[in-house]
Amino acid sequence: MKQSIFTVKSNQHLTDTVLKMVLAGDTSAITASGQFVNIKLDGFFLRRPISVCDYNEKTLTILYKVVGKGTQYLSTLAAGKQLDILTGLGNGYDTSKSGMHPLLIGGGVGVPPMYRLAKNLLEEGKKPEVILGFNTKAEAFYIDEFRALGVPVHVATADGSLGTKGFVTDVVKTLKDYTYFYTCGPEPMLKALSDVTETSGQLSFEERMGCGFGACMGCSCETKYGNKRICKDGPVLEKEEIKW
Amino acid sequence: MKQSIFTVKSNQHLTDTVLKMVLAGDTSAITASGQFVNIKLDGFFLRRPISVCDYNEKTLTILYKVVGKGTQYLSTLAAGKQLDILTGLGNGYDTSKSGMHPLLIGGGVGVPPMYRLAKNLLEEGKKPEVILGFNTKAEAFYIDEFRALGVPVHVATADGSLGTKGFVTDVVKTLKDYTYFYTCGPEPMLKALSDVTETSGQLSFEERMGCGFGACMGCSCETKYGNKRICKDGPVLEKEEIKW
Amino acid sequence: MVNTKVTLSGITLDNPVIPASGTFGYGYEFAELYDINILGSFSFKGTTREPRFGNPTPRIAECTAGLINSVGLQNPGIDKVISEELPKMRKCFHKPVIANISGFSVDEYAYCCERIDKEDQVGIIEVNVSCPNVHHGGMAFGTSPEAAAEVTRAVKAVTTKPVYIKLSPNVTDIAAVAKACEEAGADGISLINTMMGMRIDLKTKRPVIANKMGGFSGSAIFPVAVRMVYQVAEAVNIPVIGMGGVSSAEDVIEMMLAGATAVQVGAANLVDPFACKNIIEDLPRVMEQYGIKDLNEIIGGAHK
Amino acid sequence: MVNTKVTLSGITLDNPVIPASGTFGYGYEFAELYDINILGSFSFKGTTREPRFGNPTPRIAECTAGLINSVGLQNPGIDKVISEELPKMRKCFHKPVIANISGFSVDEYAYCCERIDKEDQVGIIEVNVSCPNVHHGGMAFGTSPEAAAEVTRAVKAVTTKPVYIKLSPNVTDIAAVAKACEEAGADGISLINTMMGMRIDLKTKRPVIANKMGGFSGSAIFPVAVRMVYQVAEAVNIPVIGMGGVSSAEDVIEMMLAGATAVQVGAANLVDPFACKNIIEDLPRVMEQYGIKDLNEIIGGAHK
Ligand SMILES: Cc1cc2nc3c(=O)[nH]c(=O)nc-3n(C[C@H](O)[C@H](O)[C@H](O)COP(=O)(O)OP(=O)(O)OC[C@H]3O[C@@H](n4cnc5c(N)ncnc54)[C@H](O)[C@@H]3O)c2cc1C
Ligand SMILES: Cc1cc2nc3c(=O)[nH]c(=O)nc-3n(C[C@H](O)[C@H](O)[C@H](O)COP(=O)(O)OP(=O)(O)OC[C@H]3O[C@@H](n4cnc5c(N)ncnc54)[C@H](O)[C@@H]3O)c2cc1C
Ligand SMILES: Cc1cc2nc3c(=O)[nH]c(=O)nc-3n(C[C@H](O)[C@H](O)[C@H](O)COP(=O)(O)O)c2cc1C
Ligand SMILES: Cc1cc2nc3c(=O)[nH]c(=O)nc-3n(C[C@H](O)[C@H](O)[C@H](O)COP(=O)(O)O)c2cc1C
Ligand code: FES
Ligand code: FES
Repeated sequence: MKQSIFTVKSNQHLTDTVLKMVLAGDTSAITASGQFVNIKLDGFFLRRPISVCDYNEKTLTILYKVVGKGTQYLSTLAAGKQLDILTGLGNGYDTSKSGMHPLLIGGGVGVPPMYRLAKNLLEEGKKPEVILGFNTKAEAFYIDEFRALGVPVHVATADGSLGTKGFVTDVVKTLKDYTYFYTCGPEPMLKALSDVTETSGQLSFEERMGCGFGACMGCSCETKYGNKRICKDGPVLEKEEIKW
Repeated sequence: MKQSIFTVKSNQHLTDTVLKMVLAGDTSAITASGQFVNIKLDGFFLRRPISVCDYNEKTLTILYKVVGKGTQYLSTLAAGKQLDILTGLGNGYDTSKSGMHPLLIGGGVGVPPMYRLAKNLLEEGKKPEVILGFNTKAEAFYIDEFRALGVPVHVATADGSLGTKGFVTDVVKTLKDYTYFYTCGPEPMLKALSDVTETSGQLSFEERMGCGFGACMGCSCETKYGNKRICKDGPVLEKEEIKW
Repeated sequence: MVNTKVTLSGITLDNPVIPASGTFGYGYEFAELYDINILGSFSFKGTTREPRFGNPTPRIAECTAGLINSVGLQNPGIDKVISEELPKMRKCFHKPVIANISGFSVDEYAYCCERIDKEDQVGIIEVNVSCPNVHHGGMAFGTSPEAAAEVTRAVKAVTTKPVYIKLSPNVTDIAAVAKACEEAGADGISLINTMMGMRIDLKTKRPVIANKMGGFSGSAIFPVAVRMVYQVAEAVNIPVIGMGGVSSAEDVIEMMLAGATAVQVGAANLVDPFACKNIIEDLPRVMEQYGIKDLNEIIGGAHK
Repeated sequence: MVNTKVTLSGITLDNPVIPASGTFGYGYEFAELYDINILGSFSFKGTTREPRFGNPTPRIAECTAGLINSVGLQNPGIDKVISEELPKMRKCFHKPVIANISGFSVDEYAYCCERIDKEDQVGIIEVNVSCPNVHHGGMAFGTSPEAAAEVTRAVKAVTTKPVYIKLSPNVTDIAAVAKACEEAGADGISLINTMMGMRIDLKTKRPVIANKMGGFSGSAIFPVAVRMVYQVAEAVNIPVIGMGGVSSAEDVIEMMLAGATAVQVGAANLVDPFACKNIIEDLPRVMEQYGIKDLNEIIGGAHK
């Protein structure tokens, strides 16, 4: 974990409610895809946890949805604004377990961490396949960016306005030869995936957080291997350890 | 009273701790010298009351001393910053009672309201004489601005580093033919002036304020003519009504 | 169109937004800024039998997200309130007002309430039991269920108008105090009054407030107020007026979900004289945002 | 050079800054960021007889200038704390720690305190009496002077180390509870624990916290904490550890002027992991700014 000041480089709408923000700063504490950062916002007591979508030595990319006052405020920030951010939080995805052909399944604001994960797996010479789920075509984002990585991308929308009509699980059921799965998204989706998948996998969870770095026990969950803090021992849990 | 948004035009140090801020905005609610404005500052619950030093149709000038966190923050603001300000607060000085040759006595951060008052009296064809008191030469400000009005200006400093060594009362004692006096400054100075002056006069008081516009009774004082709110029935009181 | 009308003991308010006693004077300063008849009602400055200057100054201390006040019930006394202020208030506010009454003995409460009861303009009598009981060691009436009930009974015996007891939050068991008031005949409960707080000036190393301590209020206390409104709404069957840190239409809705039928706005008026106006204007939009057609449907909604 | 050393029951701290229980875990996360031996001491997470998962999630709700938590004393239980955590803590923190002990019965408090009393590393035992008394209707021990005194006596009977009773602010008369603890043999008083608070989610119209209510803390509660520290310091002759909303060196000094010998920092650690470090580094400069040469000179300074 590192606390440092980042500078907003750009902050643009991808959809009506989802924005992409690129920040410049010290990313050295980020060690894995699936980790998150915790952002201090003027006038708000708690920080806001947001997944790392991508990063390099000097910049960090996040994608976030406006759901309340904090993300609303975030959406108003212009280039040049400085933000106090804790980076390198959480365990992140373990790519060593992926096998050659892992499935990456992102639902809604669970899509962002899949992006860096896909890049990492490609770098390791693996052949990830991506499934992105949204409610409607209008709410879909980052599909082209995933395609640009050269990976197969399936899209499911609940209303059928784009790709398969239905849920990501409907797509998963049509796929056969995957070796592992990684996912992030709303809890009902995670549960459904855990049921429908035929391999092991890693699932990323959300919880209301006090600190985001393991100090307060605000975000605990019970697993088969004992209590875990979503912020520190997660957000990524293994399918096998989860108590639904 | 009016609530409106002002834009900082300039914000410059006059001394180590006293700054002059010029703001652009709607000054139409300001009707008299000696009135004050109440400034909302980001991150602070209460507004900060500051005297009107000068104004025209479009701009407001204030002089303020950095004494705590709020004024410290104010001192960091750059041109372009917008501030929510309540204007036209308090009764202000009544120039109709001045006679031809009133004394204007300002001590420390009580100096600012004397400036507009002097201008008003001059416009009315009167011949005000000004006494400004400071602790030291290094803390003195706005002397040249008063001189530029063409009025006689006396300066007293506690350590004698500028003008008369001593207090404004020492200067007052040497003056004879004044017809009235107006003053603003620390309470011990007001009390001393009330004792030493030979005419009637008006004195401007400070008090910790909740609202600044008469709603909360946070700033009350007892006078010979009943309870008064410093913010609404003051800050200017007549010498005769004050209970010391 | 959404419905913002709510009813307190038979009195229908256009909306639940009511400036809290002591933060709106008699309304005059606000009436200069906007037509205060848009308000649901308003609770005027706490009135006592005798005129009071209140406590020595400084009476105000700033806090993070709030302030401490120790005004100490400055008011011209019940006679002048009736003879001078009520007629003046009538000119700028044409709806029933809430008369906030304080006292330092049971007799004083009863005396003032009996006097104010005869005034047409007064819709509700709000009895502030946060005052010290000078005959019994100075503990506030509101800190004991028995003392609060005693005041309630005395007031109910001499009044015909709805009586709302305004509770102090500085207690271990707010629900017990509320229940005692209900049993003693209260028509409703107002809460919370200010929390006892203190600030010390680092320069002088003395308390900022001349009286050392004072009443802390403002957005900082909102979570405590919501909790107490929730607890009291669960404990009693009479209407609750919720307050403490309310400064937005969202806060009004949260208070109502906790169980309030109407909501008062205090400290927010001091820093933004248009606070109540803004809240009233925002309310329909915020109701729509959260799918609320009628405010009456959400009263106590979080208890389900 | 200024003196920041203070002494609690014979234990001299390099400075009065102590992370508050539950907001610093066992120190490990912070030790990765800076050398936590700069701290005066630290109070580790509340420990109970049995391991506890605590309350269901969500356990956290944001508030203006604070948060509500309903962690519910998640901890591995006294056995594991002694066998696993204390040895690990010793590696990153070389000064005496404060053991924060909780219980749901008098026996449980006594059992845990007796166990922890044997540990060298522990300088002070801090007994959190804000927990519900499961044998007596679930009211917190700390809400009654008698119950708090009973816990104090039981703990004092089985310990040799200084015992500080940590009080709940959710009471009518905090000084009475503190006095009862002093008379029962407490060596010091810690206060305040969190204030009971609640938030409601406008979208779901349900309480944000799974357990409905929780403990409210952070800068918002500072004025209440200062007031209670002042009242308790006036009522007792044993040292007071002050806390509640402290987030700057200025706040530390204000707490000490109110009567605290040392000061704990809670919620501030969660939003700024360097909060305690920054406070400790700022302290000498702020002391000089206010003309303070030795912190011991200002303890209770506002009472004069
Ligand atoms: C590990 C992790 C990674 C996340 N990554 C992303 C991401 O990449 N993109 C994205 O859009 N969102 C992400 N979220 C969700 C994001 O944190 C919330 O949408 C955001 O905190 C809402 O803040 P707000 O002020 O707008 O909402 P409000 O509802 O006003 O917030 C009130 C409080 O609740 C908390 N809160 C509200 N919703 C959530 C939530 N879903 N999870 C955790 N806390 C919440 C807030 O942090 C705040 O403390 C992530 C959450 C977690 C835990
Ligand atoms: C009618 C009036 C006119 C004033 N005019 C001027 C002026 O022209 N120039 C100038 O430099 N100062 C003036 N002051 C004083 C100025 O209001 C304070 O210096 C300022 O509020 C300090 O704020 P702070 O946050 O820096 O100090 P803090 O001490 O951090 O403030 C804490 C709280 O105390 C209040 N406070 C502190 N000192 C005073 C004070 N002396 N009077 C009233 N409230 C105070 C603050 O407003 C705030 O609410 C005036 C005060 C009044 C009442
Ligand atoms: C300056 C001031 C004066 C007050 N005077 C009274 C009063 O006279 N009678 C009363 O019942 N409550 C009084 N109160 C309490 C408020 O009516 C309200 O209960 C409390 O401030 C909590 O609401 P808030 O957080 O919105 O301010 C006063 C509050 C303030 C800030
Ligand atoms: C997340 C969290 C967990 C806490 N856990 C404990 C605990 O286990 N034992 C205890 O005595 N106090 C606990 N507290 C209370 C704090 O130690 C402290 O008394 C309180 O938060 C007030 O200080 P603050 O405003 O600085 O947070 C906890 C507080 C928080 C925020
Ligand atoms: S949020 Fe504090 S431990 Fe996870
Ligand atoms: S400050 Fe509110 S009446 Fe003067």
